[in-house]
Amino acid sequence: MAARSKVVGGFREAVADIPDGSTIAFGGFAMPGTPFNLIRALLEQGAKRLTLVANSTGGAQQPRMPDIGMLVENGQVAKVICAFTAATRPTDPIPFTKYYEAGEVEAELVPQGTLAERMRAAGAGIPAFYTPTAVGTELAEGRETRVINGREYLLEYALPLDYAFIRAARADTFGNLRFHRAQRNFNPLMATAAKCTIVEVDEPILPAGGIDADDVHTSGLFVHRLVQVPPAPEGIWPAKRQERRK
Amino acid sequence: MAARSKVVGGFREAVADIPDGSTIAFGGFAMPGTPFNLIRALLEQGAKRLTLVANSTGGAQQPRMPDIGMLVENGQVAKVICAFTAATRPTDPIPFTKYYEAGEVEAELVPQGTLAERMRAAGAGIPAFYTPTAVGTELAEGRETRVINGREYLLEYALPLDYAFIRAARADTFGNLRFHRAQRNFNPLMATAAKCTIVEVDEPILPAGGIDADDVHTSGLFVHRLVQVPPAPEGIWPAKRQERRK
Amino acid sequence: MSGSKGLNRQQMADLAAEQFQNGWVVNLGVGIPTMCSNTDIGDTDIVYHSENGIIGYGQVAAEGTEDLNLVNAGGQNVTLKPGAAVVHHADSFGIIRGGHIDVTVMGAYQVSCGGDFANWKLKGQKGGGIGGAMDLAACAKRVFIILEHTTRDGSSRLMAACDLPVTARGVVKLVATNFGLFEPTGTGFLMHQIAPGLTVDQVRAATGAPLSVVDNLPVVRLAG
Amino acid sequence: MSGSKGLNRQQMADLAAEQFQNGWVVNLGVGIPTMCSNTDIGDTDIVYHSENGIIGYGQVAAEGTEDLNLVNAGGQNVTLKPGAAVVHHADSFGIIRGGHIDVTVMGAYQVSCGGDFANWKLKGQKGGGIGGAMDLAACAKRVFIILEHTTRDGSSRLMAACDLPVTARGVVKLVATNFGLFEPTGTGFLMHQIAPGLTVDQVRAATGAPLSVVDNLPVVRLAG
Repeated sequence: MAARSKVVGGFREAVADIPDGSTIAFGGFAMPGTPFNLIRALLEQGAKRLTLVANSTGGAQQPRMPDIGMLVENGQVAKVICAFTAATRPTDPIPFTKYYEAGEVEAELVPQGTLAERMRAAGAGIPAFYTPTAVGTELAEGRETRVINGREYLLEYALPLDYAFIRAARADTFGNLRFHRAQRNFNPLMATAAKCTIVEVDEPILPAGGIDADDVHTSGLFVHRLVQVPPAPEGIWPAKRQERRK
Repeated sequence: MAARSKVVGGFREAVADIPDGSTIAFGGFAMPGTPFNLIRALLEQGAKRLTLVANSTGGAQQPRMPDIGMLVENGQVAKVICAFTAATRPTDPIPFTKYYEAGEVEAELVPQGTLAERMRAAGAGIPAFYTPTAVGTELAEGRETRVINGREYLLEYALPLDYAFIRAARADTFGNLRFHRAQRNFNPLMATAAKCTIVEVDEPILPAGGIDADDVHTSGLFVHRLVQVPPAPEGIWPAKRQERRK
Repeated sequence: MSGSKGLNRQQMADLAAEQFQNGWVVNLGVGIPTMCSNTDIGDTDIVYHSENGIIGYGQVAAEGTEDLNLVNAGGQNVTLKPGAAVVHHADSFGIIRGGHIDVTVMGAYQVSCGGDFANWKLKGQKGGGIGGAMDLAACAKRVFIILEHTTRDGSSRLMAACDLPVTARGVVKLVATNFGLFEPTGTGFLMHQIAPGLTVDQVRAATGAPLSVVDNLPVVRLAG
Repeated sequence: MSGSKGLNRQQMADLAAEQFQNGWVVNLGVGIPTMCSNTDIGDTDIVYHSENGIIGYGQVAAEGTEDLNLVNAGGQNVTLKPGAAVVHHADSFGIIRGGHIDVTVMGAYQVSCGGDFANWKLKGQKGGGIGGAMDLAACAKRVFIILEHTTRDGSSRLMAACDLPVTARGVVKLVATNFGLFEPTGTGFLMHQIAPGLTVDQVRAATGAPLSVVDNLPVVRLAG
């Protein structure tokens, strides 16, 4: 295990071979765990007709950081699978909404827990499962449900990925990862569901075994490429959020 | 969160209120993570008509440690849900087999991964899921299957528990747990699936916060009672396995 | 916020938070519900859960001490209480779907006397913002809703039936508004507390479903 | 073990292990398969996975250095390689079901030329011992089987069809026996290597399905 290192030289190299039409998931919930640097590299790389998977499309926060809404604005995206096509508060519009409403991009709106579980299922070889979430709502209209022990459940399918872009605090060369606090969010799940997981890492990458076996959050089995984030301004780091003006 | 301590005085007290007819899961895979002390306490407590859930019924190893086969021998068990009613190697018989073959106890034989996933599902509010495991075998006869993307899958249901008995290396008073190495096995899953999780703990129990938030393996949300294992011979600890004589 | 009569935002949050019981695991939605964690509920022992996998967060971090990798569901930089733990999103929603959340407190556009509520999609909107609301609504042991009693144009948000797409059906246990505390009964709303300075008739006139009232109706006691 | 002709147990394990490719994630079943980790396969880089959640275990621990809380699927006290990680059982079987295991090597009672195999239940037995075998068999990218070519009474374990209850159907890619290395072809077995001192006719006579042979059939090279 020690022999292979998954460290690649930079973000450009890490995303160079991503073909048009790929399905790519982006970790992160608000700023923590968001692969800002990989998003920027993908904007430059230019792959098209992408399907993106993420909690939200971004752009609700100030300062605006690289987000997948920018990939939409850049004409690279066919479809987004996410839990928000519009903001929680109508007073805080997000940039994606107008592209979606204009029909320039497709979207599949999925409840956040179902989105997480569909990726967990893909990684864990579960092709479909039942959930109580969204039963009785517009999202369940015309879809298959089943009553189990007297309660109605909705059938949901696994969501497999070609690529996962995630961010971690620490890694070893085998690709074992640790996340700091809320960095974890979707990131471990996306790694299990993807054919190729690319990780931007906050700290200098350790030799294999630099993380104790009991302390690994994501096994290197699920990780394919590692890039260390350089200091700002070359690398992009979470910034302090500013409140929006009302 | 800091106010509540879940530490109870001893194993007898920890299992005193378990009623007849309960469904109880027992962590452990071989010796690591097996709640030997809680098993012994339940043997003394004497609850009857129990349904037990575990990977195996034990007794294949020398020296024989407290195992759930002893609960069967003690007349406390109606049914066992497990991955082995007989040993892997017919040359290494396990004590449970003869009670099962004599019809003194029921058993439901479940593939190990399905057993784990059924408990994970119960804890995670998934009432049922599909798996490729056991398709085309005797275990699938007469059961519901479904073809998804051209492959046949078996429908499996969640397995909720009344109690989980598990063992951990470290705990804080809120019930956050860490497992050492192969102690982990089924234990975190069983904790999520049970109404009441009882943990025997190797090390002195720490104040709340004694385990960093990023290092917790099982959240105290899932833990209800903690007992520290006393030193041997009063407490029971994993022993070095002896090879069976052939 | 429209200078309406009755309680202010923090007082509405207090009204909900005072119902929390010792040992509960509580999930707070974005907006006013977040303010429940500011309410003084004495030594009631609460575990705050956030859907991004934080179990046991505490106050918003003081200026200058923020960990930029530690946020609650609203994106605020929070602190951790002793005994906190972090899990990933599938485990976090396992906690939610598995019924381990004692109460979720959410904002909404509308709530019905049958316990339905709507908070993810405006009328005529394409798509919307669901986030974790449908999972929480369907699976928490209790759903509390906090909302303004009426819209800006004066129509009631407490209705016989929601006319916006619902988030979940039949799940709301309590509703805190600027006018008081209400329980959906299936056929109407039962008022448990009334805001100071309002009459039952005023509240009834502003409510879109039959309103009943508990005996000796208490007036909301304001903190401080 | 019955003084049979051909390879001994370690040599059978070697025959399977020599097929491992660089970077593979390998799961070894109880018994002879465990011995694959003793095979010298040069600098081929293998990650051994054990269904109790150990990713990257190494040699059996030396006498006196055992960690009693660290075992492989066979209950042996093993060591960890640098880069190892521990996960719980649901995640471990997520790795298996999710197709992240490149090969699982298992013992069996019988294997058919259609790639079925049987290893969990004896004839007429009530119940059996499944463990993780059905998950591994159904979901690993490849299944290799190691077994004695014949039973004690001389009947073949390589059959046209299994007559014991199967563990999975159509999944076996390679079979290592004391007589050589075989591939189920659907209609028979294709012999890739033959054990020293045996003739093709002897092997054919001991095989319960049509046997074909690769051109210039290699003789198994014994280590050391």
